[in-house]
Amino acid sequence: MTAKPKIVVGLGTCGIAAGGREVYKAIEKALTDNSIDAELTQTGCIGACENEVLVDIVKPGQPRISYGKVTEEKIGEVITNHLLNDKIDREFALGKIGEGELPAEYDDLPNFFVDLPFYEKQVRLCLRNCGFINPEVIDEYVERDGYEALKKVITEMKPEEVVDVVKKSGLRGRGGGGFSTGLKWEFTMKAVGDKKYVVCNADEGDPGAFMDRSILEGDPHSVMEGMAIAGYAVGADEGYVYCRAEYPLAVKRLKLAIEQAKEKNLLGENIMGTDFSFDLKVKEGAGAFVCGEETALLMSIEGKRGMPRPRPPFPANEGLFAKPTCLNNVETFANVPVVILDGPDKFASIGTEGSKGTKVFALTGSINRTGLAEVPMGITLKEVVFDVAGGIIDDGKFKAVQAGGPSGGCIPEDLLHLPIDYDSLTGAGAMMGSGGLVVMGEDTCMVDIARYFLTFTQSESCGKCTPCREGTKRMLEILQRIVAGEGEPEDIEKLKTLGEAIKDTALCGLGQTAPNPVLTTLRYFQDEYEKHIFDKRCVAGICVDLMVYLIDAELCNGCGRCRKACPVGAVSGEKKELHTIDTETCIKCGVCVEKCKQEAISLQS
Amino acid sequence: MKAENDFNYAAVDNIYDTWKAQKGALIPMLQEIQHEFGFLPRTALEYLSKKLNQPISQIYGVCTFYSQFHLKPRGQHIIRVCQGTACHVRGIAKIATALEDELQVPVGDTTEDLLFTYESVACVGCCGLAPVMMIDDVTYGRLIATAVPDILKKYERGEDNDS
Amino acid sequence: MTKLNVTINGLPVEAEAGMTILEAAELAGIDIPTFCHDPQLVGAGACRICIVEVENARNLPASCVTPIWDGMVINTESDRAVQARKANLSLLLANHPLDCLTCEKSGACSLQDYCYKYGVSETDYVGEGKDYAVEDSNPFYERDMNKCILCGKCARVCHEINGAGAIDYAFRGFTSTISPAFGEPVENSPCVFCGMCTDICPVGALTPKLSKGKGRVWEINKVKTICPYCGTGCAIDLHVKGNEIVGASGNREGLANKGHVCVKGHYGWDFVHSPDRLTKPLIKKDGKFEEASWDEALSLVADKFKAAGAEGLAGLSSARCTNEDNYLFQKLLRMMGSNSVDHCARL
Amino acid sequence: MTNSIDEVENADCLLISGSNTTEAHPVIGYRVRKALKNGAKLIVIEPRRIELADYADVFVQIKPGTNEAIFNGLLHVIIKEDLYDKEFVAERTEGFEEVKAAVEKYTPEYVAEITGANAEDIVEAARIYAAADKASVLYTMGITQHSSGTNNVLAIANLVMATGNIGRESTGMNPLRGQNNVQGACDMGALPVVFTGYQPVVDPAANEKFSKAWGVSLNDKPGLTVTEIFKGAKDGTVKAVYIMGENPMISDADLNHLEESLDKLEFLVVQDIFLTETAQYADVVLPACTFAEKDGTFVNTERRVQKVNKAIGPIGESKADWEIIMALANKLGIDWNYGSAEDVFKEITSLTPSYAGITYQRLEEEEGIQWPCPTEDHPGTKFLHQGKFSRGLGKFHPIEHQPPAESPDEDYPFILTTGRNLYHYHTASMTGRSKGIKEFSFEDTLRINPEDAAALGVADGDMVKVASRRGEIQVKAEITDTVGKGVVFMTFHFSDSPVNKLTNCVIDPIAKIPELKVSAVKVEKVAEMAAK
Repeated sequence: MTAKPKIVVGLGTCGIAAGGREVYKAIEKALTDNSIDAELTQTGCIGACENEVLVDIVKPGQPRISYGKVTEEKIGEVITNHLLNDKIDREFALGKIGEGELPAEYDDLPNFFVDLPFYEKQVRLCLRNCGFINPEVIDEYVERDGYEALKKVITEMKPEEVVDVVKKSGLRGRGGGGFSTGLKWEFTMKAVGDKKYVVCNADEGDPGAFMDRSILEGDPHSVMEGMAIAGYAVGADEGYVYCRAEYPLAVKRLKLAIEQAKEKNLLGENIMGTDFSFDLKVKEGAGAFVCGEETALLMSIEGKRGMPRPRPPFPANEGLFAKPTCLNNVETFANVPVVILDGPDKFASIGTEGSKGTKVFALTGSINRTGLAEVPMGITLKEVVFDVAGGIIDDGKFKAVQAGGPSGGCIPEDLLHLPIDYDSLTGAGAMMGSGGLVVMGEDTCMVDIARYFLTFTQSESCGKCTPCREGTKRMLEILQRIVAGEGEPEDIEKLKTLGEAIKDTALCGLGQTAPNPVLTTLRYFQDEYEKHIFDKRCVAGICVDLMVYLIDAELCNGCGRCRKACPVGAVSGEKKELHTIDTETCIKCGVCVEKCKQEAISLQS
Repeated sequence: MKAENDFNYAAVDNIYDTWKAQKGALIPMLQEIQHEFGFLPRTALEYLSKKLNQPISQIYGVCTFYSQFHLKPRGQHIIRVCQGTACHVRGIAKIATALEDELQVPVGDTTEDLLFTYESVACVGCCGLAPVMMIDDVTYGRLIATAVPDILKKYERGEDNDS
Repeated sequence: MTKLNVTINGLPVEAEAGMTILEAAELAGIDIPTFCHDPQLVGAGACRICIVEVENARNLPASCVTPIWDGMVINTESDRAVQARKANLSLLLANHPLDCLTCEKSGACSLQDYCYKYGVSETDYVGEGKDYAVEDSNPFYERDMNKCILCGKCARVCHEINGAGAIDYAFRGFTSTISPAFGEPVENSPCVFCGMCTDICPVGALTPKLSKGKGRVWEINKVKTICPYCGTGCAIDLHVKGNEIVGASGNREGLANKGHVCVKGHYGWDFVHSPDRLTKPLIKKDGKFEEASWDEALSLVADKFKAAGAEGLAGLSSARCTNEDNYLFQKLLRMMGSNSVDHCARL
Repeated sequence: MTNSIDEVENADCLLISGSNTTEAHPVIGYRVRKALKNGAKLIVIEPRRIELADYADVFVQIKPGTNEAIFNGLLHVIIKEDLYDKEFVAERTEGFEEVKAAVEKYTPEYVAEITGANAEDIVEAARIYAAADKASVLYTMGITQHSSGTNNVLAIANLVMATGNIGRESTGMNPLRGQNNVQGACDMGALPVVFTGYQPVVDPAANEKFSKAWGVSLNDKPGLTVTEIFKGAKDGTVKAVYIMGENPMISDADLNHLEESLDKLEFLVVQDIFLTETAQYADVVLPACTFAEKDGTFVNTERRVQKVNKAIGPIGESKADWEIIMALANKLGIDWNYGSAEDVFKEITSLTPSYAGITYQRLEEEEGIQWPCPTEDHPGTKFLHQGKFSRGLGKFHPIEHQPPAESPDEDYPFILTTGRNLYHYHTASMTGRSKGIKEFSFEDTLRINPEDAAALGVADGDMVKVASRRGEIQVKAEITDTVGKGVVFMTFHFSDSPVNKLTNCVIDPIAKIPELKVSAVKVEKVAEMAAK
């Protein structure tokens, strides 16, 4: 059979949002219209979000060419040029991947993973298949050594040996606290129970984190294989993936993947003819961030309110339905086949003393290159922010990076030299968390950011324990007062006292870390709080209540548009003469600014 | 009593039967009930409580815990009335009264025909157009109370797509 | 039982493996405040008032749900623990009506007691508070959810002990409350009014109506006795002020019931003070009862009994009366020559 | 009870029959639900779909008055399927073969025909019960208040012994006593045939012991039972009756018949806390103290003797019952001199071997003691029949099903069965005077199946007339599928709808219990105006 050219469209949630489905249809049309015989398929997210929609074209014997930012209108032309005329459209081409011959004129095309600055420092273990395989076709996973690790484990290794390998690799949980995965497995293995479970935490709820979604959408089998290996190691025959309901595509692909794996006897009864059986179910969340906390997650699978329960007993001893349960997150499980196939030593050679392997980060905020990046542990924050993410947009000045989502903290410029590992981030008051990195420039108000994250955690508090239920509410009320210009001198002290008390006494991880965004901004940016409270000023120009609208006397031509537009009658002035805004009456809605053709009105702190 | 008899118990039976073998499957059952009815009808929950032998208080606790679940039907169109300062100053109260007169439901409720859910919102950010309300994604600004019935009629006639 | 050695507030304590810090402290006679803990209920670790400082622990664990380990060094009243405890008290106080002057629970309220102990006289954190209507539509107890501190014991006792499961947590986060389904009043729920929730409530959120305004805690003397209703034999405490019963509650020492009660034992004591009580002997004269002296009444009875003779005399003793009453009853009849003694055991 | 209340929650199978546990014994009901949470299997055999039926693994809904048949049926299946405990039967019992022969004909199909239950349910229930390691039967008046009450109990005993489900922790046969001190009243010899501790009056040794202790020569012939007493009153052989703390005018069967008896009596003295329906008939009424005003002891259903403590002084001139009896004794020329309830108790323990080791001090310290407690160093007895029955070998009794005295017919087409509700107690003389309870539960209803109601044209809340061959009453109808077709239910708490005007006073020949649980009645709707 002569190989056909292959066209791969990135259809993760991000690709779809960027118009991937339309692009896909346009390609179908172009192929039909031009009678081109090519295989059209889809893949998950490769991580380069800013370049969506991504389309890769593989012509037999040639390297894979990746096109970015393609549009519905232009893609037809790109395809026909490439496939019929061997012409690569340089406007869209990002780079080449893999071996093969190209016409000499394209020798200068960058090598995607090597030359593109976004990928240069990345090491792709978890994301090894994302963006390459069609997640809806199991064979594509199998072709890339899929289920080889499981095969090795169940045919050649004893459960204890599997646990030892994972322990030796130094793999730590990628979801939050960073507990040793091998130890967790060992505890579950040793726990006594007539029934055991493996549970995958796919309740990725942090605003700004989407790596788990990308893995589930782009490479569901890697997670399932990791879970089955865990099942064999700990003695479980049943597993659950708890996926948030807001990830419908991930749920769909997981369910499909489970079905396909069962058909191939890679899951289910007597896997690959061995004595090992492992069944997998998907449970959809119902909209509660706290269910990302492991005990709350278990409660939710049990059909209860997702209210965390005290630990100990830890899930390894008493987890789902009070049975020993091995619970890890998506990224952790996705690492497992790599650890098994490459061996623990190779895995452990990546990273630092205490943090092995890689970590996937979701890069967002005021940076040039947003997206998913998998970097080796130990790389510095500075490298991630400036080398991988390309620094602040519009050559702006870096102010802070928020690491670890609502549970994490803001890290200032003078700590950018910190290596990315569990302990350094925790030491700085932030945490690895799920791996969200929000980069902020000078125009970000740190008080406002703290308020933003606390608004989130406060609204997601389950209400069980006093400090989280009552405390986050009071902290939020104080922050709301401060950004509204009603802050009082003792507020800073109150925030610190409350923050420490919540951190010290809350029942679960969500509560204990909820004050982090406030405590870290207080630690590194207390002066901004003080300016809000004492000077009633927001230097970043974000907190509207602390600003006034002023009309520039030089620019105002007295046209009266602002006066007419003002909904509260705060603007006065005779026609053709300078207008003024009564700041007492003004509600700062900003309509006047929109209306002013002279650009004479602006917000001043 | 009649309404009770008309209730589609069979739908709940089916959902229950699909999931009963799986331990702790309350949440998927609720998800499917909501999918079936568009919300979680009290009758369905009480019926399910009996089938599961699980206290209704517990089921209610679960329903009110997860933001995905709605205990009241949601309208086909969501009306949001702006409560911002500008709208307040410009007389949103009259608009609200006009809406309540037309819809015959208080804020937070849904009309009996399930066409509208009537909510209020802190500020939609169109102060220059105050007073403002939104229906689904469409913003109606510089509203006068007398215009309200006509706007709603458009939706009642199903002519909202062209707005 | 494996013995573990721990140190609590500098004191060496030998405790059993599997015990919580709270239990070990109890052994040592060290009091740790709690709201949500109850030895009969599954541990919740919700109120976080029982937090203590443990050497080398990252945060302050809740003593009620944290098991001890050998060599554990615990300080229940360290500065850090006390500060955190005060912060949590202050937070609860910020969302709790301060109507202690008229509150039924005053004097027996744990929130009041701990605020007193830790000198928390007012809250540092003013803000939005609860705003629920007080529910008093049932005749047995009042529910004022504004006073609720969400320890959850009422819901747990309802599910775990009673089994009715009439109430549970509803909503989430700051808007959480304890409620019957659909926010209905309790009489429209499976509530069977055992009132164990009112016994277990640490604050004034759940208060028995019959006792309302009848006496302050410190004026009340609790007398342990046995419930006069069915054959379970529940130990109950009668709450006595002067010569009046003003309330009742389950007594946990009772081995038959361990403090559990039902609606009759809990709220059925006030017949004692019914105006219908017989207070004087009555003799029927011309078909109408007239009050008489004991001497007169008993003389008449004695005469009639003698006249009836052993064969003509019979007695119905009582399954409600004490052993002592029953014993003397049958003894009297038998001494009069009649074995015709029975009671309604069969009914 | 052969076992303790505490043991209920550790049983792995509970068979509940003739007991609406969650309403009549709520606190024991909590333990049942705890047992279910702990994973116990539940079999409910009841004419009504009681609350616990919803939690049952098998709910066998039977016609009232068919209990022996169902238990024979269970035993039939157990023997047929070879599920019985051969070792236990061989070592600890006698008479098995006769019972085996007797239950031969009680096939599931035959039993289904008699009881109206499903044959499959009978088989399922039998298997569950037989498979359990620790099975406990809980029952109350639904088993005993029948003309065949004794046989019902024996049929259960056959089942229990055949499966070896007795004499161990959480394993046994547990009648739940209905009144606070019904156990104590029996223990104290408030029965026509026994002195305290079940020492027969006809036993010469016992008679001599008590004669000596009390200083008189005692009658050694059995006395009359309550039903016989009223019969005697009616025919004039009983002349004076002393009633202490009982209200038979509400609780007894066939009240019209009873009224006649009381009217005929020469002299009636009633000693009570209220002027009860019965006290209305008295010649002399003596005011007694309530439980709150006196010291003494109660014995609960698990044979636990517990201390009752005086909380308040007597109301008015009322006196503790024992004080009244003592005063009367002294009027009769018997010189009694008890200084306290404790003095009386000391005399009781000195004459009652099963109480011999009990003292007030121990009761206070040990939270009650379960008899038998023969010596002061004996801890009391948690469960009975360990290793050995009181008579030695457990005796099987072949039992034949005997239909109730009254069966529904054309004139009286419904079976009326009675019971309690959660809120009231017995004749409601106490609960009916409790503010909260009275406000919450103030009237009775006739529970009737929707199909029956429809046939009668009765709507929920309609006033109906319920009549038996003995009398008639009016009550509101409550339409519910918790009762089967052809069965109606009422409680006996309410004096304005005194259901015992309808019940049948035919008694069980051995236990002399009236058949309160089965009477034939007719139901008709009362015309609107007449209802008011």
